[in-house]
Amino acid sequence: MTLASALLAPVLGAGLAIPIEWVIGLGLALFSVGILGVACRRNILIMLLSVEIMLNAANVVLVGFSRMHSEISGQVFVFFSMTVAAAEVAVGLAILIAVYRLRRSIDADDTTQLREIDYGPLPPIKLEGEPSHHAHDDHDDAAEPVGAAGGA
Amino acid sequence: MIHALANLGLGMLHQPIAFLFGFFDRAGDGSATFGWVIGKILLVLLVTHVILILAALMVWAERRVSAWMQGRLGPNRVGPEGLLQPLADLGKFMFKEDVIPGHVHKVMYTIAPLITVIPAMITFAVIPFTGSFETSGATGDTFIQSWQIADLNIGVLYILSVTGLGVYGLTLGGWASNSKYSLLGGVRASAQMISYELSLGLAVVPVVLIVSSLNLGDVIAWQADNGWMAFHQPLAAFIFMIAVYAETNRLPFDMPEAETELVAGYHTEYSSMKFALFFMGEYTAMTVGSALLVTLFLGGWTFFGLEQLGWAMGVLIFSAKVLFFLFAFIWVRWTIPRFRYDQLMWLGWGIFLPLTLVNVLLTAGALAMDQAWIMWILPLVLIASILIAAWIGWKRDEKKFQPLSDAPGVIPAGAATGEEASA
Amino acid sequence: MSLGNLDLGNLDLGFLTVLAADAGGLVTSGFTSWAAWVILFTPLLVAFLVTAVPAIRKNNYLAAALSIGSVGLGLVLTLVVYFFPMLSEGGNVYEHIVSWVAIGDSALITFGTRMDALAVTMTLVVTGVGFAIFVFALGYMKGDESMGRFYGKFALFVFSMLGIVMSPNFFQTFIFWELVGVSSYLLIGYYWKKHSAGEAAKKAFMTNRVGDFGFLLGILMVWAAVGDATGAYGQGLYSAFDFTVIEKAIAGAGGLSELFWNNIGFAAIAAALIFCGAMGKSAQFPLHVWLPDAMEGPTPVSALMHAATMVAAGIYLVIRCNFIFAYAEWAPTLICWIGGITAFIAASMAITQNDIKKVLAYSTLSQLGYMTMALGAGAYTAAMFHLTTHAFFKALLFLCAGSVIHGCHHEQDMLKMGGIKKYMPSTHKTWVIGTLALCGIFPLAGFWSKDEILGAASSNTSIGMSATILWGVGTLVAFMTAFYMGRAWFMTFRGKYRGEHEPHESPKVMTIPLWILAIFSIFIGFVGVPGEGNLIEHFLHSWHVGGPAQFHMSVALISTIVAILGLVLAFKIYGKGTGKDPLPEKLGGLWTLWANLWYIDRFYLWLVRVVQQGIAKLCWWFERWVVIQGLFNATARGTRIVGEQVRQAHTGRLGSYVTSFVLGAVIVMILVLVQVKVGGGS
Amino acid sequence: MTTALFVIFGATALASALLAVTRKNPVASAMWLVMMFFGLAGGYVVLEAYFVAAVQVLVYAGAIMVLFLFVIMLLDLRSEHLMEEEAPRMPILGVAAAVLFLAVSGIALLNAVDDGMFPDAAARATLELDGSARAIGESLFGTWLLAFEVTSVLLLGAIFGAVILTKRRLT
Repeated sequence: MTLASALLAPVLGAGLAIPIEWVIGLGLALFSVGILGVACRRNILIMLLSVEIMLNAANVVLVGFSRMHSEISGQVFVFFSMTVAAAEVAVGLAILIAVYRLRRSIDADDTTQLREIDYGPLPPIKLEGEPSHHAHDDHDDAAEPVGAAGGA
Repeated sequence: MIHALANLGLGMLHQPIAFLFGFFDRAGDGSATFGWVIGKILLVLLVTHVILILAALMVWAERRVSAWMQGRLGPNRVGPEGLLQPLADLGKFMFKEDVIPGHVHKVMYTIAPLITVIPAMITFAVIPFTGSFETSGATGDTFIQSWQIADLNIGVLYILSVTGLGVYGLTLGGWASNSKYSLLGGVRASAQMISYELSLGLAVVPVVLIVSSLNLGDVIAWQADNGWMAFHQPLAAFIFMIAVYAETNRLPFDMPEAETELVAGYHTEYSSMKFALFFMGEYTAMTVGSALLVTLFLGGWTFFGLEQLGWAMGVLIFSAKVLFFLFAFIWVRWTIPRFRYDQLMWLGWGIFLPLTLVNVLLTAGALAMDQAWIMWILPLVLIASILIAAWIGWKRDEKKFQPLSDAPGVIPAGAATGEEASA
Repeated sequence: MSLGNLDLGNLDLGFLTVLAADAGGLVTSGFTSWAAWVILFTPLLVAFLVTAVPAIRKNNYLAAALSIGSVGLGLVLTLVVYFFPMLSEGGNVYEHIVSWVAIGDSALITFGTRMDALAVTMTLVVTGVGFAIFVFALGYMKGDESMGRFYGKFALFVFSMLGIVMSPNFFQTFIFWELVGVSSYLLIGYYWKKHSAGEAAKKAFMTNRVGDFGFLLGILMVWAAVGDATGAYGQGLYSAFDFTVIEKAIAGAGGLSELFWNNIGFAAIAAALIFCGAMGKSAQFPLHVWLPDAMEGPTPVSALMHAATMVAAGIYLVIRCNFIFAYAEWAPTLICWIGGITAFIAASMAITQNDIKKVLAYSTLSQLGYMTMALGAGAYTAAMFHLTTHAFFKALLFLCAGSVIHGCHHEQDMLKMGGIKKYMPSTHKTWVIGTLALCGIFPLAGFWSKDEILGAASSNTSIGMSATILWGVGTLVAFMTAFYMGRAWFMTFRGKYRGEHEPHESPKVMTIPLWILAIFSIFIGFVGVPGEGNLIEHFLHSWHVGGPAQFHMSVALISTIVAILGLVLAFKIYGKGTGKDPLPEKLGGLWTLWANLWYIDRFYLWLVRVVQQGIAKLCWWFERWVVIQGLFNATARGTRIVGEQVRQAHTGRLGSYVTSFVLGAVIVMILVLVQVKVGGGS
Repeated sequence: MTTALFVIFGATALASALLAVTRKNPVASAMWLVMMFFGLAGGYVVLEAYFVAAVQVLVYAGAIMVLFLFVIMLLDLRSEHLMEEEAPRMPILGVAAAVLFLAVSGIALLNAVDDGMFPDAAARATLELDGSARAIGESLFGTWLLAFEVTSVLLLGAIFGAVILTKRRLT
C-alpha cells in the first residue's frame, strides 16, 4: 500500500479517473511554453531550462499513453528520457561554461560566429575542366575540389 | 522475567494507544476513514514535534558534550543541567531584530531557511519507528497498524529524492545573500552535496538489491531475519555514514560554513529566526541521517529479539540507536579536523564512488550466484578491500606529503646547530 | 600405422565442427587427419614468427633454421603419417574438414585438409624439393643481410602451396591460389631495390590476376551448377565448393553437360575458365610472359617457384579437377593445343637465350607445355609423373645454375662463362645429370615421364588429326630441348673461362642438396616404369581416367634418337666453347623472331598502350566534360546561386532558428490535419 | 477529487513553467522550474506512476536543477549583463510560433477526442497499471535491455564530453 493510493483510495476508485486527453493537453501546453522559452529568450541558461520543460512535456504525454494502453513501456521511456535529459544538461552546461569563458557572456545572440558573413560580392567561380589557361591538362587536375575557387 | 517486566510496564502504555489507533482504523474494504486520517495527522504532529524538540535539545547537547570533551562546563545555568537553555535561546532568537540586508534577493533570502528544514522533516514520513501491530477496529475487523506515517513501497527512493532537495536551502541562501562569503558557501554546499549524494545513493543500492524491495519495512524485516545489514554490507554502511556527515555539512565536512575561511558561509547574512531555522535544518538533517543509518543498516527498531517484548520496546530501541548516532555526530565534530576542499572532492569522487560501484557490482554478482555462503564471504571481501584501499591511500599520501624532516631545507631534529649541519 | 576405416561421427571442437563423411576408406579423425594441419600451418607459424618477431627476423640463422625445420617437419610427417601407410594400405583418404562460413542453411563454406594419393605425392614434391632448396639457399643467401626476411617469405610461400595441395574445395583452393600469387610477388621482388625486380614482381602478379579472374568465374559457374543440381548450395555437411560433392554431382547428373542445365557450351566454358587459372599459374601461352621475368628473384626462389611448386599448381589443379575436364567437350582439345604451342614457342625462345637462368626458365615453360598437353590428352597420371620428375631435375638444374652464378660472382651471362668444368666439378657433374634427365636420355627420370606424355599425345584418338600433329610438335620440342640444354652445357662448362673473376666451387651446404637432387633425378623415373611395376600408376590409380598408359616403343625410340641428335648438334656448334654464337646468322629472321620472344611481350605492351590507354582517355574525357563539368560544376553553380539567396536567413541567432523550425513543424501539422480531415471525412 | 488534484497539479506545473521562462533572473527561473517538477511529480502520482514521480524528483529536482544552480553561481552572472536582459529581438514571431503550435496541436487533440480515439469514463475505469519499481524494472531490464545499455553508453559519452569541454587546457 503506497502513500498515494492510501490517501487517494477513497476517491480513486478503480481505474483512472482523469481523461487521457487532459494529460495530453497538459503536455502540449507545457511544450508550447518550452517553445516560447527557447524561441524568445536569449539567455542560453533559460533556453536549456526551456528544453527541460519540453522534455517534461513529452514525459507527461508518455505517462498518459502508458496509462491509456495499460503498458508499462511508456514509463520506461520516461526513464530513458530523463537519462537523456541528464546527459544533455551535463554537456549543455559544459558548453555553456566554455562559451562563457570565451565570450564572458551567455547571451545566445553574442555567439553568432557560424552565421554567413557578408564578404561583399563573391569572385566568379573558376571551374575546372573548362577551357582555361592551365598549362598542363593532366586529368589529375580535374580531381581538384570544385569549391576551392569559391572558398578563396 | 524481563519479558514479564516489560509487559507489565509497556502494557500499561499499550492499551490506551492501541485503543486510540484502533479508533482510527481504516474501513473494512481498506479505504481510509475519517478517523484513520485524523490518526495519521496526529502521528505527523507527534513526530514533527519530537523532532523539533530534539533539534533544540541537540543544540544543548552539542554545547554540553563539546564542553565536556574540552574539560569545560558548558551551559548549566538555565534549568537543571542547563536543560532549559534551548528555551532561552529560542526566546533570544525570536526577539532579536530580523535584519534583512538591503542588497539581498528578498524572496529567495526568505524562503531559503524554510527549504532547509522542510525536506529534512518530511523524510520522517517513511521511517518506521516500531513494528506493526494488530488492532481490532471499530468495525470488529483486524488491521495491521504500523507506527509509520506512510508505508511507501518506494520508501528508499523517496528518501533519496527528498534528501536531495536539502541542498536548495543552502545554495539559495548563499546566493540570495549577495555576499562573497555566502556565495562561496553556497557553491561549496551544492558541489559537495551533489558529490556525496552519489555515494549515498550507491551505498543504499546493495541494501535494496539484497532485500529486493524499496520498502523500509521490508528492509527492517530482512534484517530481523538475517542480521543487521551493517554486518552484510560493512563498506556500504561505512560510506553511507560518512556521506551522511557530508550531506549534513558537519565536521569534518563543514566546508560550506567553515568559520575560519568563510566567516559563517551561506548563513553569514542571516540573523534571528531565519538563522535559527538554518540551525534547525542542520540538526533535523542529523536526526534524519541517524534514523536512516539505523533503519537501513542497523536493524531499525529491532535489537536481537528484544523488540518482541512489545511495540513500545521497538520505539525505545530505535530512539536509543538514533541518539547514539546523534552523539556520534557531536563526538566526531569535536574530534576530527576539517578536510581541505580538494581532499573532500577526491574522497567523494576518487574513493567513495569507485568503492561503492565495486560494492554494488560485487553484491549483484554474489546475488546472481545465489549461494548462501557468498553472502557471508562478501563482508570479508569488502573489509579486505577497505583495508587495501586505505593502505593504497596511505601509501599515496605518504609519497605525496613526505615527512617534514625529509624535505629539503629542513634541519633534522638531531642537528642542533647550523655548524653541525654544515659540517 | 594401419588405421583402416574408422567409425566416423561429428567431432565437436567447440566453434568448429568436424564434418564426417560416408565414403569408404575415408579417415576423418585421429592423428592422421590432424597431422595435415600441422604440416600446413607450421610454415605459416614460422613465417609469422619470422616476420613479426624482430629478434627472430634479425637473427638470420635462427630464421633459416626455423623455416628449414618447418619444411623438414612437413616432409617427415608426410612420409611417415601418409605416404608409407598409403603405400601399404592403398586407397585411404585422410580428410579433416571443419565448417567455416555458414550462411543460413543455404550456403556452407568448409575449410580443411584432404590427403589422398595425389595430394600426398604433391606434398612430397613440395616439401622434399623445397627442403633441398631451403638448405641450398643457406649457402646461396650467405651474406645477405635480410636473409631472415627471405626465409619468412619462403615459409609463407610453402604454406600457400601446401594449402592448394591439401585443399578439399574450390573456395580454399582459390584463397591459397591468391596467397601463392602474393608470396610469389614478395619473393620475385625480393631484391626490391632493383627496379627490374619490382617490375617483374608486378608483372607476375598482374598476369596471374588475369588468369585468376577466369578461375574465379569458373569456380562460381561450377558452384552455381552443382548447387542447383544438388538442390542446396550447402549440401548437408558439405558445400557445393567441395571437390567430392562436385564429383558426385557430375556422376549423379550423368555427365558435366547434364549438370550444366544440359548446356554443352556452359560445361566447356566452365572448364576452360578453370583452366584459365592454371594457365596463369603454370604460365601457359598466352599468359606465359611473367615466368622468364620472374627470374629476377634469387635463384633458390626460381628453383622453388618455377620448378617444383608454383608452376606446378596449375597442373595440379587440372589433375585435381579431372572429373570436370574429362567431360568438358572441347576444353581438353583446347588445353592440348595450348600445351603444344607453349612447349614449342618456349623451346624456340630458350634456344636464343644467353642468360643461364633464362634458358632454364623457358625450358620450364616448355616442360609445362608438355604436361598441359598430357592433361589435354587425358593422361593425368603421366602429367603428374612428369611434374614429379621434372620437379627434381629442374630444381637440380636451377640450383646448379645458382651454384654457377654463385661461383662466378653473380654473373649470369653464359657468354662470359665457359670452362667452368674444372673449377666446379661437382656442379658440372650434377648439371650433366640434370641435362640428360631433362633431355629424356634412357634411363634417367625424364625419359620415362616424357615418353609417357608423348605416347599419350600420339594415342589420343579423341582429337583426330591433332594427335599426330601434337605428337610431332612434342618430338620436335624434344629435339629442341636437347639442343638448347646442350648449348647451355657446352657454353657454360666447356672451353676456356672468359670471365674476369676466378670461379670457385660452392660450399658443401650447396653441393650436397645438388647431389641429393641428382640422385633423385636419376632414379625417380623408375617409379613410373611401364608395366606391372609401375608404382606411380599404382599409387595414383584412383586419379587415372581412361586406362593405364601404354608404353610405345616407337615413340620412345624416336624421341630418344632426336634428343641425342639435338645434343650432338649442340656439341657440333658449341662444343669448342669459343664464346661466340654462330646461330643468329644461320637462322636469320627466325632467330630474330625467337630472340624477340615472338613479339608477344611487345604485343601486350601495344595492347596496353593503345587499347587500355584509349579506353582510359575516353573515360577521362567523359569524366572531365560530362561528370565534372556537367554534373559537379553545374551542381556547384546551382548550389551557390541558391545559397547566396538562402544565406540571408542565416542570422546565427538560435531563437530565430527555433522559431523557423517550429513554424515549419506547425505547417507540416496543418497539412497532416487537413489531409486527415479530408481523407477521414470521405 | 482525483481530477481536481490533477487539475491543481497540472495548473501548478503550467503556471510554474510559464513563470520559469518569463523570469529575468535565472535563479528565479530555476526555482520555478523546480516547482514545475514538483507539480508534474504530483501529476504522476495521480496517474499512479509512483516510480516515475519519485525519479522525477530525484533526478530533475535533486540533481539536474542543482547542477543548473551550481553553474549559475559558478559563473556569478549577476555582475554581467544578465540581470538586465534587453528586450528580445524577435519575441513576436517566437510567441506566435508557440501560440500557433499550441493552437494547431490543440485542434488536433480536439479532433482526436471527437473521433473517439481516447477512452471514455467507462473505459478508463478498466485501466489498471502497476507502476511500481518492480514492474518498471522488469520492463527496463527485460524488454528494453538493449536501450538501457545504449543509454549507459550515452551517459558515458556525456561524461567524457562534459569533462573535455570544461577542461581549461586540452593538452
